[in-house]
Amino acid sequence: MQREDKQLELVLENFQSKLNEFKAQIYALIFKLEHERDNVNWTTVLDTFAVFSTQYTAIMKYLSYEKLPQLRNYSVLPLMLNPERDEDLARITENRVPALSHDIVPDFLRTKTEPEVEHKLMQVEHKAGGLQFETAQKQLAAFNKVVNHVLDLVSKAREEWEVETGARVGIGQTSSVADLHTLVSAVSMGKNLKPMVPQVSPGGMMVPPTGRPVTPSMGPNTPPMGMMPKPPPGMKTNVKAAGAPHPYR
Amino acid sequence: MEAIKEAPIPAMDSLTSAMKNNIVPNQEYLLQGSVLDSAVEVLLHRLRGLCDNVDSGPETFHDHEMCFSIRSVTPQPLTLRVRRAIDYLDMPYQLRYIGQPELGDKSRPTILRNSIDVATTPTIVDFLTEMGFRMDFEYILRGYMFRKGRMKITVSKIFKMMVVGKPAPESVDPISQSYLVELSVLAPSNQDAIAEDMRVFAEQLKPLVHLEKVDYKRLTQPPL
Amino acid sequence: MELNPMQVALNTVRTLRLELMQLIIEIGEGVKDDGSQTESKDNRYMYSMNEMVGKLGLHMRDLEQVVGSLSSPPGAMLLYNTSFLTQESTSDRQALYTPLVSSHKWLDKVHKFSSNAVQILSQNSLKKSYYNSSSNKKKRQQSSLHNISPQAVDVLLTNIDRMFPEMSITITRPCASNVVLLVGLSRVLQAIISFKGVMIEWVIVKGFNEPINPNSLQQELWQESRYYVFRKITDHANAAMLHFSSPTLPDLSVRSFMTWLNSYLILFNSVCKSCGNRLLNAYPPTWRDLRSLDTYHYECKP
Amino acid sequence: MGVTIIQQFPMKENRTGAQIIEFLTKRVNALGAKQCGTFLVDCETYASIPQLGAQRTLHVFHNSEQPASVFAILDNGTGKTVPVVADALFDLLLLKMSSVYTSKKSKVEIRGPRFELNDFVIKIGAININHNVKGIIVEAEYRPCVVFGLCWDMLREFLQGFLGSCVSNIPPHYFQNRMNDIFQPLDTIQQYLDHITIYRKATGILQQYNTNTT
Repeated sequence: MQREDKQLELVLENFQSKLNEFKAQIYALIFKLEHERDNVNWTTVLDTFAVFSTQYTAIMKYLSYEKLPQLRNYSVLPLMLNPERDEDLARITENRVPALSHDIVPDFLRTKTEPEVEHKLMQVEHKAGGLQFETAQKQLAAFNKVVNHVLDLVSKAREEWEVETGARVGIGQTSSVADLHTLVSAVSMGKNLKPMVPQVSPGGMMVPPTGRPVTPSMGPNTPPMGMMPKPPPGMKTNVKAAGAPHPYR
Repeated sequence: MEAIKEAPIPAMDSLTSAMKNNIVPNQEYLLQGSVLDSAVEVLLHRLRGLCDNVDSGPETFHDHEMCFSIRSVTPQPLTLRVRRAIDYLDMPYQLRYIGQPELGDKSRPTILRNSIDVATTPTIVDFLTEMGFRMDFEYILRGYMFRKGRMKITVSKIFKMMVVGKPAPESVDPISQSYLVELSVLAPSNQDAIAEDMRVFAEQLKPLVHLEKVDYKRLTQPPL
Repeated sequence: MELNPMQVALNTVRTLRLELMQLIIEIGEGVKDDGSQTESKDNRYMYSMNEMVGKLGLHMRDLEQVVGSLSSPPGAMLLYNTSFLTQESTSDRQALYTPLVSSHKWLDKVHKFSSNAVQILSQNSLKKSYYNSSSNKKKRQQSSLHNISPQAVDVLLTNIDRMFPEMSITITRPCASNVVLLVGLSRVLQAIISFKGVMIEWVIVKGFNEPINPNSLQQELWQESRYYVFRKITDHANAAMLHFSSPTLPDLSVRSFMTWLNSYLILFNSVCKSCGNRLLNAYPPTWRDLRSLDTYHYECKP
Repeated sequence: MGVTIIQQFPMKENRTGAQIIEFLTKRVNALGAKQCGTFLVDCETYASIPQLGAQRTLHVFHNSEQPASVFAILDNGTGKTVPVVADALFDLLLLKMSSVYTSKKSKVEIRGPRFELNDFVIKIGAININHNVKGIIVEAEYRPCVVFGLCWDMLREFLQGFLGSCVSNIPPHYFQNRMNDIFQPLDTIQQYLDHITIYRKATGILQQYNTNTT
């Protein structure tokens, strides 16, 4: 008995984590729809739905795994309905269900589909069952034909397009990694940007800007924030030097 | 007696509640790349096709950026950037804090860094100087800006200033033969979904421009 | 009857055309066979042809004579606003030009009559005071208020602009040739004045710090100021505009209105002539005496 | 944004701040003004750490009249002050500077009712320094006018109308060089700073006096 309980707990935990993952994905979609309504295109939405569908199948598969205890054998019973707001419940459900009232219980604890939906489903199933084998075969063949045709068209277009892009590869190099690094280090750390102010080093000679840092501010070769291994010996004086007149002033 | 408006909330309190609700845009998702001068026209053309502001044409900008830093007891200086438009003198100045770029692992498509953007009056330069900040370096950016949804794409040329504090066109010098291409989104925390969109967009610019996560730490090491 | 030479010329052309047409018809029909006369058909045909050609020649000479006496037309007519009628695209309005011209004619006539009447009446006035009927000066008045060349309006307004150093005037023509004026009065107020010809039609006054989009002044005309004091001044300005309005001396009326508006330069730092205070019911003295330009609160005005 | 001047109203010995505000509210209501909400101006002061050399003071203000702005005024210790107006996110930036500029933990708040009378806005606020009421401040704004020099006389007459003789005939010191400038929201804040400094000095002396005697 104890073992079974433990197993059940484990299963539920797994199940919950899967559901949470699923929920996060749905959240992301809703967020996108709310914030970028104008720029969402149907392909991405379709992709997301495809992901949803696989998730859903995965969950269903997990549930139908033989060794799992049959969840359907357990039932959830509402012991008490309460129209008052229940803070705990609201917190658990992230403010979606403020109270376990008569209003929502039939919807949330439903184990069967709504009669209306059920009826519709029956109708469809009935229709499918009543179909003649030969007619079905025929329709299938026709549909296959159409799909194959479309597939042909698409693959042809793709071939053409690939030839075109293949031709364009020959343009040659359009970007350079070295340049990128120059630019990024200039913008982020000011490399090569610090002006060549003649500075007298202790030796009394002019120091090019690529040399050791002499300005009290960050030198070009000083590792940037976060990488400073330990303060260089000149650190202490640097702090004081902040009060000294600066070349910019 | 008419209805009295709610009493004003202290600014700090409203800011904290805004932070809690994750509506303060304090993070920047960033991808960077570069394009050679010879290919920039092709890139601009492609961006015009991809981005939202097609009818008005690309928006040009001409900015002057100054990087200020201050040292405190900690070894790490605090760095702030001030940016102003040279072509529009009545625009507010932009004061910006940029935090450590986080590369993250392979699964994260973009660099993520803290960023606080504040519009201010032009007195900010004097203000920072008097506060004890000092200017580390400055440069000029000139280029084009595009928009695609929440994404911002800038294609800019970086110029070095030959004369301190004087961004005159005759006294600037391009620092490389390439344009810097940046794709960025400023967003509140925990909106990682946008990063995926950025990756897809960057994919569309290949092979013209490779937008990537530039590792800042590697850049500081001298070339071997 | 002395007909307009143009009319005569047109008539001659018409007869000439008619005859030529007849000749051509005749030629087209060829030799007719009426069978009654013994004379050769060909002869008769030839005869009638001759006659017709002769007549043609005669009329041709007439035409040349009449055309010779015509003076060359006096250049392109200035149509001003009416020229925009050609741009009307709805078909039922394209015929508007003719009624418009005749209504303008009538208007001009009414104007002429009324100004004559003013002259006559003013001479026989019952006023005991001395009246200066400087009729000579009035000769140069414009014949109409509604159809004045934009250049003339521009000249008038730029002259006014020069009169008041504290006033800056921007002329815009958002709708055809009628002027909408944006007036800035130092750092006190802004006014939008809409003109028809040289007549002021509407005035709105706003604060110096209220945003006005100079590219859509005609919309701004309907937007009230957000400040009470300028709404009040807007009312006063429209009253003053009506007071100064004078159909016989339109440019004087504009000039006096602008002088009056210029007196608001001291809106915020003036004392009411009557009560000696600056504020009354939280308003500064918003009313100006129309002649002396003395400052009063609206409630204190004499 | 119109011209605003700020006026202190003397505290009476036997009256609390709330009572004075009520008393002034009655007077303002008698003029015909209507109450439109309340207002809040707050000021936080930061000081530079000693390592930076000369002590600099940074005052950061918020005004409920300009809710999206932060006003910062820096005093570099040698008499030069530099003001900056920025977006609300400036507060977040200040947190980043906390290693260099530390809060002096003396929060000043001025809050009270806000009235409108035609184009005038009147605010009557109690000035709280560390949650102690130190005085009463009256702010009067005349919104249609943007140049102090043009409407000072009128504002003075207006203030004297309900505050009485405590309003001086001489324009506030702050405006002496700014008579003909266009009025900015920052000018209001600068005046608040002047008044706060006066109160702080007064309390500082008082505290000193108290500590000396005890």
